[in-house]
Amino acid sequence: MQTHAAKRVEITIETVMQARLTRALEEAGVTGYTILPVLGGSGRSGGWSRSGQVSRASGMVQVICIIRPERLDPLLEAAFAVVEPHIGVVTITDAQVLRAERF
Amino acid sequence: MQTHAAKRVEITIETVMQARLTRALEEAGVTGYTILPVLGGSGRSGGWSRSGQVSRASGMVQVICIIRPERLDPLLEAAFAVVEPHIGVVTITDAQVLRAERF
Amino acid sequence: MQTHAAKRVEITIETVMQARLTRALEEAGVTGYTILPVLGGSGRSGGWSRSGQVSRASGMVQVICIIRPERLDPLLEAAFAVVEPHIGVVTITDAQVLRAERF
Amino acid sequence: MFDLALANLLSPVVLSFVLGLGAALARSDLSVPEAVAKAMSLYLLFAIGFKGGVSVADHGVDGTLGLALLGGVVLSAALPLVAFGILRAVSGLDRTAAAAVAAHYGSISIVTFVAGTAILDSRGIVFEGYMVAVAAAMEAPAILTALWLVARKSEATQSQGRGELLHEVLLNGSIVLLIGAFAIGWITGPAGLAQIDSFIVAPFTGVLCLFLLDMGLVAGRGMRQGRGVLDKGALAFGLVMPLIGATAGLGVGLLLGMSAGGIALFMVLAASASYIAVPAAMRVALPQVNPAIYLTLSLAVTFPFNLTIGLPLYVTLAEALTGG
Amino acid sequence: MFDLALANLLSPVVLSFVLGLGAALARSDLSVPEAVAKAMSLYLLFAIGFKGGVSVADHGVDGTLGLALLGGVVLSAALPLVAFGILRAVSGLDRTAAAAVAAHYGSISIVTFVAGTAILDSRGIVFEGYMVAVAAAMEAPAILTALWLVARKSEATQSQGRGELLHEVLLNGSIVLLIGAFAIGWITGPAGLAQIDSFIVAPFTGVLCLFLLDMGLVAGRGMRQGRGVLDKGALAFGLVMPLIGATAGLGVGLLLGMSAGGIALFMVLAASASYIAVPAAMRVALPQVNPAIYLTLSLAVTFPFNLTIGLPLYVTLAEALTGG
Amino acid sequence: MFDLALANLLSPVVLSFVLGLGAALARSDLSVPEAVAKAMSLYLLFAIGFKGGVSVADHGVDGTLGLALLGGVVLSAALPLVAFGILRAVSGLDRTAAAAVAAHYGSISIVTFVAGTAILDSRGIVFEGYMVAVAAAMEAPAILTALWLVARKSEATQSQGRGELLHEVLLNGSIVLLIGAFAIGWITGPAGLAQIDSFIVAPFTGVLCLFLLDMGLVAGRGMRQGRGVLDKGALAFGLVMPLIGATAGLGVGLLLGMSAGGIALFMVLAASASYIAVPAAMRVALPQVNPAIYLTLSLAVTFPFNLTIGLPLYVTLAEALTGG
Ligand SMILES: Nc1ncnc2c1ncn2[C@@H]1O[C@H](COP(=O)(O)O)[C@@H](O)[C@H]1O
Ligand SMILES: Nc1ncnc2c1ncn2[C@@H]1O[C@H](COP(=O)(O)O)[C@@H](O)[C@H]1O
Ligand SMILES: Nc1ncnc2c1ncn2[C@@H]1O[C@H](COP(=O)(O)O)[C@@H](O)[C@H]1O
Ligand code: NA
Ligand code: NA
Ligand code: NA
Repeated sequence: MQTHAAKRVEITIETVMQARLTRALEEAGVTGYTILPVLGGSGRSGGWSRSGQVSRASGMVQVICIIRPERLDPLLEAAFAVVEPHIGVVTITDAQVLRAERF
Repeated sequence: MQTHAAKRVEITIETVMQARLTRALEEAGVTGYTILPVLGGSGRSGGWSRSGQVSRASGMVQVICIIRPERLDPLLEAAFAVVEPHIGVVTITDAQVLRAERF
Repeated sequence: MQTHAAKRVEITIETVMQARLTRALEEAGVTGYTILPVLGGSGRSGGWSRSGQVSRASGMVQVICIIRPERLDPLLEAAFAVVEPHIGVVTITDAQVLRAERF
Repeated sequence: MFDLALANLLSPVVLSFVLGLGAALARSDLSVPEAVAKAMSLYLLFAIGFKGGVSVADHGVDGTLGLALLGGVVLSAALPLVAFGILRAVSGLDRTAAAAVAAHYGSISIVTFVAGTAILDSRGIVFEGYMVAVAAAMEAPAILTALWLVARKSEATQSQGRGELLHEVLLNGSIVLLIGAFAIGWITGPAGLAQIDSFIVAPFTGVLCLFLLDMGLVAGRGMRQGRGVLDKGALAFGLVMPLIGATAGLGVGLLLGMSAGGIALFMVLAASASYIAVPAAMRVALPQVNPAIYLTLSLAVTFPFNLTIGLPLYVTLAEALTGG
Repeated sequence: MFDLALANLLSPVVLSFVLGLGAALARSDLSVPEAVAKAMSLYLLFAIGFKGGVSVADHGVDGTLGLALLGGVVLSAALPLVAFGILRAVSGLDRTAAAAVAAHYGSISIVTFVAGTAILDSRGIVFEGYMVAVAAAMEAPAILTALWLVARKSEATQSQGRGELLHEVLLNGSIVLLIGAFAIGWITGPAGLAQIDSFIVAPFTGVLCLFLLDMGLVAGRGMRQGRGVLDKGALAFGLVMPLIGATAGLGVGLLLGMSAGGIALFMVLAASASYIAVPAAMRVALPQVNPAIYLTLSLAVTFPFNLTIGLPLYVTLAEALTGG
Repeated sequence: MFDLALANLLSPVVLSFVLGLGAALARSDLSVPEAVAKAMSLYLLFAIGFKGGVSVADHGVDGTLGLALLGGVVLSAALPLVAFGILRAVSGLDRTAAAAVAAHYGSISIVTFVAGTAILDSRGIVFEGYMVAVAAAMEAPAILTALWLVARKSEATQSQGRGELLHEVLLNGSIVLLIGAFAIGWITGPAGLAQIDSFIVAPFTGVLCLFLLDMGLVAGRGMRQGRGVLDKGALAFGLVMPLIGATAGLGVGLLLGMSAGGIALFMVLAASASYIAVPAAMRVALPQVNPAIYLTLSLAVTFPFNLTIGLPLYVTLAEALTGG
C-alpha cells in the first residue's frame, strides 16, 4: 500500500507536565498526539513505580506525535522548552504512515 | 547478537473496534500482536481522555504487530479495511528482532 | 535541533519476570528504562487479556530502553538470557535522541 | 411539585452531581479513575437488578409484566422516529447524525432510572419490581430503528455486520448484569436479600452520590469540549425531547394501569437518553458521525436536565394522574 | 446433604458465579476492571484474616494450633506426589507439566476457603479461627515438592533462583496480608473488630458475590480458551483430585480431633487448587509449561466443582462424621 | 497519655499502617492498585468533608470560623519560614531544596487529619466541624511562602507560570472535593447525613485501615528508596518539625479559645506535612529539586511519626491544657 514518510516523536515526561506539554505542542502546530500510561521506570533520578503511588508528583506518561518530517524542528523546540528543566526522555524515529493527509 | 529485519506496525484505534481489528489481522495471517492501553489523545476529531470516561465509546488502544517485511502488505490491507472508516492512525517502522523464527 | 543516534530496544515480557529483567539490565550497565503496561496480546502460546485476570501469572509489560548504539550488544545479551526460556518479544529500532549526555 | 423539586435539588445525590459539574467547568483536576467509575456502575447495576428481582419474588408477577415489556420495546423502537423528525426539522444535523442521536433517545440511561428509584424510595412510593427488566428491554430496539432510518436511504448497508452488532448490544455487559442480578434476586428472594442487604441496600445512596460526582465531572468536561458542536436547534431538542418521551411513557403506563411508581419510571425511561450502550454501538455502526454530538447531547444536556428538573416533575405528574 | 447442596447452589454467592460463567461463555463483554478485582481480593483477605485473628483472641488457642499448622504443611507437601502420580498415569502431560499442575493441587485457593467459611457461617457452624493461618501455611510447601519432582530427573536444576523464588512465594502479597490481618485481629481482639465490623463483616457476603461474578467471568473465559488444552484424563483429574484431597483433609482433621467446622475447612483447603500464587511461581520456575494447562484445570474445572458440589459435600460429611 | 499512646498504637488503623510498612520493607509484592488507592482517598475526603459540613449545620457557626480560617492561613504561611531556617542550619540542603521541603511542612496532610479525627471520635471528644474548612485553607499558603523564599534570591523568577500554578493548587482535586463535600453536608444537614450515613459513617474506620495499609506500603518503599537521600540533619528535622508545628498550632488554638478537640486538630494540621498537593506543585515550580527528598521526609519520616506518637501526644496535651 501507499505509505508516506513521517517522524515519530516520543516524549516521556512527568504527569504534572502533561497539560503544559500538549499545550506547547498545539501552539507549535502539532495536529495530533496519543498519550500512553507509564507503569514505572528508572533513570538518573532513580527508579519509581506507579503501584501504590499516593502522589501525582511522581507519575509519568508517554506522549507520541506522528508528524511530517518538515515539521520536526518546531515540534522539538516546543517540546524541549517544556522538558528541559524536567526529568524525561525525547526520542525520534523514522516511520511510514498511511493516510498522510491527516498529518 | 544475531538480529533479523522486521516491520513494526502500530495501529491506534477505538476500543470498540479492537476485536474486529485483531480478527482481521488473524485472518491476514498475523501470528502475534500486543495491545497497549491509551490514556488520551487528540486529533482531527478533537481531544479525549480516559479519566472519567463513562462510555466505552471513546477509548482507544494501540495494537502493535511485529512481522517479517514480506508480510507487510497483506497486514496493512487488512488493517486498513477496518481502520479506514474510523478515526485512528497507522504507522510502520523498520526494526530488528531477536528469535526471527517466531514471526 | 541537535540530535544523536541511539538504539531503542523494546522487550515485551511476562510481569513475573519484570524485576529479574530490570535487574539484569542494570547489571549490564543500562542506565535507564521505561515500563509500559500491556493490555493483552496474542502469540504462539495463545491470546490473553488483562481484563478479569485473577492471576499475576499471565500479565505482560513492555520495557523500553534507549541506549547508545555501542552499548546494544551487552544489553541484548543480558535481556536474552532472561527472556529466552520465556514467552515474549524483543525489537530494536534506530532512533535519535535529544540530550545524548543522558544515555 | 415545587417542594419535591427543591428537595430533589438539595439532596446529597444531586448536589454531588452539581459539585462534579462545577469542578469540571472550573478546570479542577478532580477525577475518578476509570476502573472505579466502572466498579460503581457494576455495583449500581447489580444492586438495582437484585432488588427488582427480590421485589418480584416478594409480590409475585401479575399479567402486566409481559405487557410492560412489550410497551417498553414499542416505546424504544418508536421514539427514535419522533426524535429523528424533530432533529431533521430544527437542527442542522444530516440524516445519519440525526439517526444516531435518535437512537440514544429511544434507548435509556440506567443511571437516570436508578436516580428515579431513589426519589421514589425516599418518598415511600412503591413501584413494580420488574421495571428493571423493562429498562433492559428498552436498551436495544432504538438502535434497530436508527439503523433502519439510515439504511432506507443509503445503498451501502453494511448488512454483514448487523447480526454481530445486535449480539454485542443484547449481550453488552450492563444488560447482562442487570438481567442476571434481576434473575438472582428473583430466585433467591427475600432470603437472598437478607444475606447481602448491608452491601446492596444500606450503602446504595452513598455510592450513588460518588457515582454522580463522577457523572458531573464527565458532563462538565462534555460541556466544555462540546461547546460549538451543537447548534441551537440541537440544544433545544436535548431539553424538549425528554418531555416528549416522558409524555409517551406516561401514556403507556396509564394504558397498562400501572401504579404511580411504575408510571413514573416509565416516564423516566422514555425521557432518558443512553450514554453507554448506544454510543458504543454507533461508533461501530455509524463511525462517520462525530461522537461529540450525541455524547454532549445525552450527557451534558439531557442527563442534567432529567436529574434536576425532569425526575421530580415526572414523579409529581404520575402521582397526580393516578390520584396517588 | 441434598438440601444443603440446593441451598448452596441457589445462594446469591454461587448464582453470581454462575452469572459470570454464563456471560463469559455467551461472549458478553461484561468485565470487572483488574484494579477492582484486586481490591475485592484485598478486602476479602483482610476481612477473613482479621476475623480469624479475633476469633483466636476470643476463644484462646489450644494445643491444636501447632499441630494443625503441621498437618497443613504435610498435606500441602504430600498431595502433589499423589496428584503427580495420577496425572502421569491418566493424562498425556509430560513430567514437568504434571509436576507444575501437581503444585497447584497441593497448595490452596483462598477464595474457595472464604466460600467455605460463608457456608459454615450461614449454617451456624463454628470453626477454629486459626484455620486462616493453616491456609497461609499450606500455600508454599507444594511448590517445593513440585520443584523436587522436576529436579530429581533433570540436570539443569536452576538452583540459583530457588532461594529467590521461595522468598517471593512466602512473602507474596496474599499471604502477607492474610497473616498480617490475622495478627492485627488477634492483637486488637473483639474491641478492634467493633471498630471496623460494619466494614469487614456486614458487607462481606455482598462483596463475595461481586468477586465471584468476576471469578465466573474468568473461569468462563478460561473454559473457552482452554478448550483443547486438556485431554480427557486431565479433565477427569480436575474433578477427582479435589475428592482425594478432601479425603486426606478429613483424615488429618479427624486425627487432630478438630470441630466439625475445622474439619470441613481442612477438607476445603486440601480439595482446592491454587490459581494465584502457584501459577506465578510456575511461570518463573517452569516457564516451559503452558500456563493454560494449570489455569484451566484449577480455575475452570476444579474451582467451579468445589464451589457448587464440593463445599456442601465436605460440610455435610464433616458434620456427619463428627456427629455434629 | 501513655495509655492513649498504647491504645492508639494497638488500634487496627495504626497496625494496618505498620503491616504495610513491614511488608514493603520485607520486599513483599503486596500492593494496592493506584485506582483503588485513589478511590479510597476520594471516599475519605468526601466523608470527612460531608461530616464536617453536617456538624456545622447541626451546631451552627459561631464567630470563630472566620478567625480559625485566618489562623490556619497564617500558620501555613509562617511555618515554612521556620522550617526553612532550621533546614538551612542543620541539613545540607541548598536554598531551593530547603524551600521546597519547607512548603510541605507549612501545608497539611489530610490523612493525618482524618486519623486525628478518628482518635477524637473513639475517645468521644467533640471538635468544631469547620476544622475541615481550616484544613483546606491551609493547603496552599505555604507554597507561596516557599516560592517567595526562592524568588527572593534568584533572578529567574518564572513568574509567568505563577498564576497558573496557584489556580492548579487552589483547584486541585482534593481541595475541591473536601470543600464541596463540606458544602453539601452543610446544605443538606442531618437529613442528608441520614440518607448516606451507612456509606460514609459506618464503614469509615475500615476503609481508613485499608488506606493506611497502602500508606504503609508507600512509606516503606519510600524508606527503602530514600535511604541515602537524607542526611542526619534532614532526618532530625522530620522528627522535630512536627513538634514545632504542633506547638504553634496549640498557640493559635488556645488564642482562639477553641474546644479541646479543635485545638488538637489545629496541632495535627500544623504538625503534618503534605505529600499530595505540595509535591505536585513543587515538581512544576521547582523541578530541579529531587522529589525523593521531600517525599521521603514527609511520607517516610513525619507521617509515621505523627500517626504513631504525635497524634496521641497532641490530643493529650490539648485535653490537659483545656482541662478537658
Ligand atoms: N535510557 C532510558 N531509556 C528509557 N527510558 C528512560 C531512559 N532514561 C530515563 N528514562 C525514563 O525517564 C524517566 C526519568 O529519567 P531521568 O531523567 O534520567 O531520571 C525514567 O524514570 C524513565 O522512565
Ligand atoms: N499526529 C498524530 N500523532 C499521534 N497520534 C495521533 C495523531 N493524530 C491522531 N492521533 C491519535 O488518533 C486519535 C484519533 O485521531 P483523529 O482520527 O485525527 O481524530 C487521536 O485521539 C490520537 O490518539
Ligand atoms: N508478532 C508479534 N508482534 C507483537 N507482539 C507479539 C508478537 N508475537 C508475540 N507477541 C507478544 O508476545 C506475547 C507472547 O508471545 P508468544 O511468545 O508468541 O506466545 C504475546 O502475547 C504478545 O503480547
Ligand atoms: Na429514552
Ligand atoms: Na489443595
Ligand atoms: Na503542617
